[in-house]
Amino acid sequence: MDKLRRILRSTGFVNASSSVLAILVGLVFGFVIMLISNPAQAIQGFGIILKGGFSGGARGIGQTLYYAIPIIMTGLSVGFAFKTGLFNIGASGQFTVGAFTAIFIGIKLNSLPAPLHWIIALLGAMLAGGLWALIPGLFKAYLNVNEVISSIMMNYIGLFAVNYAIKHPALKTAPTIFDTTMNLTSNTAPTSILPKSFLSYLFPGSTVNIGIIIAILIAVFMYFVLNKTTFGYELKACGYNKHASQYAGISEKRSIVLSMVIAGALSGLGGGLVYLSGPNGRRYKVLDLLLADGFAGIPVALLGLNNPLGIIFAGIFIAFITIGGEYLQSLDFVVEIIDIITAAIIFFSAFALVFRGFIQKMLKAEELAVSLDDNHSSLRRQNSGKETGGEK
Amino acid sequence: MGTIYFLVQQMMTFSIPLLIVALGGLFSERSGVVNIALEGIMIIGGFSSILFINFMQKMGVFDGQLLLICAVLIAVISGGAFSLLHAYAAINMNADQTISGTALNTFAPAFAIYGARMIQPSNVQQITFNNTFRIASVPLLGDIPIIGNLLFKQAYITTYIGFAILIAATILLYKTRFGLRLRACGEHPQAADSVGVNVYKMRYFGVLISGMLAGLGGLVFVVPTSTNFNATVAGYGFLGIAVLIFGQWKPIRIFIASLFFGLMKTISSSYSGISLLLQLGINSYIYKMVPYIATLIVLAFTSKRSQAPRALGQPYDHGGR
Amino acid sequence: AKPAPKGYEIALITDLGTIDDKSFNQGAWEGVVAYAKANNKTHKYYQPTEQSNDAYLAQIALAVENGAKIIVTPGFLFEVPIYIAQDEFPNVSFILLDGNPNDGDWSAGAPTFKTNKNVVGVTYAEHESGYLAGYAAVKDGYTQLGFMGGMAVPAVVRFGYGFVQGINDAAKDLGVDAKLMYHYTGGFDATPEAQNLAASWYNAGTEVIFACGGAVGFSVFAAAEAAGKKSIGVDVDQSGESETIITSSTKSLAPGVELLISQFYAGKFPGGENLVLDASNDSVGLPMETSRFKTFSQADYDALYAKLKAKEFAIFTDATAENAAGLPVTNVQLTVVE
Amino acid sequence: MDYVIEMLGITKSFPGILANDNITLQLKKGEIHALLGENGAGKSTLMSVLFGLYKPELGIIKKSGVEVIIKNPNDANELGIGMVHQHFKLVHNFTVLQNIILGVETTVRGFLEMEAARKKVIALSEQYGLKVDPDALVENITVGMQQRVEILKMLYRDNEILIFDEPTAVLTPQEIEDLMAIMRDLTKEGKSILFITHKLNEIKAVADRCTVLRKGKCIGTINVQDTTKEEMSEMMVGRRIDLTLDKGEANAGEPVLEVRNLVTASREHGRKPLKDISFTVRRGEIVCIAGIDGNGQSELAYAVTGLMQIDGGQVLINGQDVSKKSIRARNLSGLAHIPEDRHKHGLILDYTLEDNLILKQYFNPEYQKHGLRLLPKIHSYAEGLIERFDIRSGQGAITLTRSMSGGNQQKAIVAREIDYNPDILIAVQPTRGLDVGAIEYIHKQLIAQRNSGKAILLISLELDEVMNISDRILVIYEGSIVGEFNPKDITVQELGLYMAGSKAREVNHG
Ligand SMILES: Nc1ncnc2c1ncn2[C@@H]1O[C@H](COP(=O)(O)OP(=O)(O)OP(=O)(O)O)[C@@H](O)[C@H]1O
Ligand SMILES: Nc1ncnc2c1ncn2[C@@H]1O[C@H](COP(=O)(O)OP(=O)(O)OP(=O)(O)O)[C@@H](O)[C@H]1O
Ligand SMILES: [Mg+2]
Ligand SMILES: [Mg+2]
Repeated sequence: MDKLRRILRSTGFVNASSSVLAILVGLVFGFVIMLISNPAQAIQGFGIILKGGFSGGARGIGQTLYYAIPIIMTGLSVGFAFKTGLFNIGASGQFTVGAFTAIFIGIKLNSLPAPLHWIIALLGAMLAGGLWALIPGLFKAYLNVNEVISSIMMNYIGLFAVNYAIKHPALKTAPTIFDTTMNLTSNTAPTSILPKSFLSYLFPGSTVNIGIIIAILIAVFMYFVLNKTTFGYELKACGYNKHASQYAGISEKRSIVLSMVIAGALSGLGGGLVYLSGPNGRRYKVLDLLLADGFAGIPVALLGLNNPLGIIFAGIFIAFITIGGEYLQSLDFVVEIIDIITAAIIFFSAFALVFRGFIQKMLKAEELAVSLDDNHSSLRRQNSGKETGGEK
Repeated sequence: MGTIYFLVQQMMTFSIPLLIVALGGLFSERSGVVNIALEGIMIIGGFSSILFINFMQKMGVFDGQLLLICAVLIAVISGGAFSLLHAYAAINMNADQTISGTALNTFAPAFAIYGARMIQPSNVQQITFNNTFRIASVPLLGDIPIIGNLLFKQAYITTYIGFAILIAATILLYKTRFGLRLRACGEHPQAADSVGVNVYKMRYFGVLISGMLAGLGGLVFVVPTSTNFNATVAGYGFLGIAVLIFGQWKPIRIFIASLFFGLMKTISSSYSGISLLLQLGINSYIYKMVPYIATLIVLAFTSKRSQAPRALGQPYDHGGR
Repeated sequence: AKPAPKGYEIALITDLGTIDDKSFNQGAWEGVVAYAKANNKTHKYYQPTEQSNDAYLAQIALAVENGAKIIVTPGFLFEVPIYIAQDEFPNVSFILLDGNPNDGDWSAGAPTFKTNKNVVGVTYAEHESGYLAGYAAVKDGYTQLGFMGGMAVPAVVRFGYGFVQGINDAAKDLGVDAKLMYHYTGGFDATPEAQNLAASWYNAGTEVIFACGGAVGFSVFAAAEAAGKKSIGVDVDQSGESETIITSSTKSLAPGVELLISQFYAGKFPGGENLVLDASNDSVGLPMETSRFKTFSQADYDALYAKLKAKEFAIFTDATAENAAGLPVTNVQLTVVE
Repeated sequence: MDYVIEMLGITKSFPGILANDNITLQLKKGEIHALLGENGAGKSTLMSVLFGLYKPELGIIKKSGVEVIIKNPNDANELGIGMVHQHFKLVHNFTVLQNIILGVETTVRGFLEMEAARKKVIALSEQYGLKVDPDALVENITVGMQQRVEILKMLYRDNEILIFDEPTAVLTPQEIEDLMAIMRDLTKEGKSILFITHKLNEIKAVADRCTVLRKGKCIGTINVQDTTKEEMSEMMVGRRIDLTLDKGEANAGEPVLEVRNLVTASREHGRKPLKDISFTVRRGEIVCIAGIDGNGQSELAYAVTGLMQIDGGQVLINGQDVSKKSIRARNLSGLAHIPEDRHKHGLILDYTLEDNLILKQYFNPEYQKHGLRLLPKIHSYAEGLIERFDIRSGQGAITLTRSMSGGNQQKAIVAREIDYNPDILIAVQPTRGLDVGAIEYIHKQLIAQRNSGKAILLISLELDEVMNISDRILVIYEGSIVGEFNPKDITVQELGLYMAGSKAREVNHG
């Protein structure tokens, strides 16, 4: 009983339940929109959304996990930077250069054997993403350039640089990267493709591969770094209060640069994971448009309260209802209803303070009374202390 | 000379929407509220005003400059109304301003597509319009040598609205009671409060004006460059934020920043029509990167001292100290 | 149990674009709608969540689950998914536009092609259509032209190469030299950048631009209107979109799709075939009734079309050269903007 | 009686503290009425109530005999009440003129009317000798001039009742003289002034009457003419609380902290320059820097601990020059620091209590191995400190620090820094906001440290504290050390005179 109470009182639980409350309110909001726009099918449609990835059976669940991979990674990237006091709006560019590097290695270094090939490709993606974020990091730490604007610039530079590189004559030698007939990058070598491993038995017919395992492991690792290492402790300290960190002897510049680089590496790895999914997965399209995956990371991070473990769930949840949206096409609904619901959920999660207060009230009605009492008695004690002090 | 006229005329298609949107952001941020929702608000403004133009043109009610001016009003009203969601979350609920801004950015394109599909009889997401708004040459003014060619040919009324907003914003911010109070709220809300300024109210106005201008920016962005609206403003809301920061939260510097950025964009996208640049034989992707790289370089030299409003992003708590 | 819907017999799945792109997808969808409305059939379109073979297959599966009997898939990106789906759903018929089913494995130099009885692969001779537009434009008196493609996908490239040759041939006939600016914008969206690019060409003297990339056209039309210059539309008759459009380089999307669907219901589905729709079966061309030519007449057009039909000469295709700059032209001063 | 303002039975509490307890204050028309009391006595709170910033739980306010309700500063303004806040409320990037008119702007056809305002400001500034440049940016002018701006703000609004909250704390002696003259002029105009200060001779110089607060209670109101400074200070401090510690004789050993000719310039707004400060703290002694708020104490602490750059001189720890060393290096060479601003420097409010308790030691091999934090060890270490220092909180070591009361936050910092076992502990107002018991405990800890051979530099505003636990007292005034005393040889009253700058004595270093 006491243990239960402790769990109920923990901030983690209160935060999570306020997110759940935001999700509920967001879903209700979505339902209302559905009722207004198409009352006849609203209930059935809402059912499909709630069923989400389950609608497609094992395959659907597999696809849910597959779609969760990039948004978990960019969500981690954005969330990690937030934790350390930085707004990484440059996940898109980092994701893109990561994707390119993975594809490049996946195609060009085709003499490498299987596990080594994709591992190197992923490491390359991380490195590229990290380097891409290094610039805003250095600019912020040493030149006081707002990281928001420099990351926005780096998004576009990354996009164009990658498209330039893909089409560059120097890379035309076989095996070529660019499939001119499709305006896509070529398929990467089979040795570079992430194995599906046991997941192909669990989720037959699905694209999901060990990328999801890697993403989850990385999230757990980030949780670990943030919460269990001195390094994470320093980074978070700078994010929460740079003056106090300075007071404690932590170098702020170093923290800024490192956090940006790590955030970039996470996005870059996301790009690598997605584009090494084999012939049935995505291929990079040479299009002058910022990749949405980077921006999709922002709501995922916020919904996950910037907590790496929360981001796993937020990513899977968003993927889950996105698949629900896909199935919603069986009815006369527009898939964008899913984005509307997501937006509503995020909007209501901004009311976390209110929700938290509400939940705390619900949970600790009796404890609150106790603590109030405590307050009063301490007030009394202090006053009486003063009086005795005065009379002596 | 012709090339210069052309570049200046074209520059407006980039600079004016960026200017208007960044000035919008200026009002919100000067009041102390971060507004990353500019992108979303632009989409809502573009959506509702283009839908309005589409309806009016289809029903043949009226057209031309009068229609554009009415559309401007629609864009302003819808953008302003939409931004109130952000204001409510940020000001009344003391919410994290990034979260509510992100929510609006997620909502807007989805709503624009959903709305277009639900409202339009054709069920399509694009909203088309006929561009009957271009002014080949402004009467009288267009005949002025040089200036006429630079500013009064192949122009849109929205360009002049953009300039008017720049002037109005500068005056409003620096020459009126409202501006003085608004700026005080973004720098030191406790000081403003102590002399009887209602910080909550001023911040509401700040966000509202930013919504109105960003909504207008959505319309101004679409009209000269396309003949339909497809639920996107191609990241120009985020670029507007970049211009705002680049301009260090000051109207004139924002104007310069938007001209700089617009010029860079114009050169990068129209170099193939300029024989001098075309002959250099540089790949178009390099040109595409130029505006962003140039901005980074300029920032590196100008950011030593940030002029961000001191209370930016901090929820104001009356009675706190 | 969910109330079994009647289902949707005719399905169309887009490759990430929407059905209202005013060109390719929309043309195909109009064919579906035209048949379905006339024959009172249920119909529906689906949009995949991402661009990948699995996502396309998922939509195919969803369409089948919803009762699709015939599925139209516009876009060469469906080549591999249809290759797989034709075996997976033997009782469903597929119309693949712009491609032929294959396994997408180019490692041996070329993929394995296979078209089952339940599939028709349709490709268009876009180069013929582009040729007509280029030829007609030069004959009509334009000597400074531009080609602005969207992404460099095969169909767009074919339109472009044909356009180049059409210009070249007409210029040769007239004994003039034509100028051509040639560029792919890298996207299918209307953007200020695209508008600006078109405007810069017009400003530098270009008289007419062939806008060959979905919504990119809207930017070109906007620039043409501003500059008082001309443009050429693509895929479908776009004359209604702008007064500046002198003609459109079309391929018969809607009629072709409608025809194939009606053949399917009539039990005459040409399954197993890979059709090439070209001038010989009147599937490409210029809509002369709505064209705004000054001198180029219906008679001129008919004469040219007859030659094309008779295949009197070969036209550049995407196989001719990897890059437009490599096209063998004689009377065109070709500037390829990379 | 002709009272312009009467505050009757005002009671105002904050969580855990009764800041004003049934206070009555009556202000006569045309008088200068001083408000005297120690730090935290409730003076600012009472004035904030009058100015509409706080709403009292009990009590009423009368203006010229009529009960009024003051809900916000606007109401106060309308009643002719103006206030110069202890912490100036000026917008840094506004001009002087803009700051003055903010809130009461006049407009012509919608535009700000600056010319008439400028004329009025210039006229006022001439009339009262308040020299300001109306077009200077506030961030570029001196603190003294900023205060003149605050005064002009009130005059501009034609306020009749003027509240000055510790106006002299930040002024130079000459500026103080000027201010006194201005205040007298103002009362001649019929304005009434409420004047908060810690400096008795200022009260003697200008005030007619004086109300004394102690720990939130009103002790009484006296006529300044009829009361000596000593009497007033006794009213303020009260009889000595029985906190006398039997600390025994200091047993000063070799020097640990040596500060030599330390100089800093005032770069930032509100920073006091330090002028050639030298002193030494030895093992086994507690040296106390006494002084009135804002005479350079904070800057001294920042300079010694490395939070602020110095412009000249040296800081030595154990004989090693650390003036160019990083903060981490200084800490490692044996320096601990209880910072003045606990929210800015002392704590990471979004960290748990245990994470804050480990803030200076998280990298020690004892609490991490290969970069992995040894959480159980950290936890038990924190629990130990919590137990020993009686740090109270909702969930013990895992409480979010933000949710803790200020006093317990302070205890956490003190525990952390004392347990750091430093050679030299810089304690800046270590007992701020603590209750009597806790103060006593911390004092005992400090003395225990000293007895075990540590050096302690205590910077405090509380005279009691200074007198009770220091072995030597250095008085700081205007960025210079103006006197050195043995607490046994000096009375509180006398010390106060040095602190207020009315006395100075040669200092013999260390
Ligand atoms: N939120 C708070 N909770 C508890 N105590 C507080 C809080 N804010 C201020 N204090 C304490 O209130 C007392 C007086 O408050 P005030 O703001 O007048 O301080 P101050 O005069 O600025 O202090 P100083 O002048 O010494 O810097 C100080 O002892 C301060 O530590
Ligand atoms: N906003 C607040 N929240 C919590 N406690 C407060 C607040 N303001 C003041 N206090 C408390 O009320 C008490 C009185 O503070 P006040 O600021 O009135 O003191 P003061 O007499 O002005 O002190 P000083 O001489 O330092 O200016 C202090 O103990 C402080 O902790
Ligand atoms: Mg004080
Ligand atoms: Mg005070």
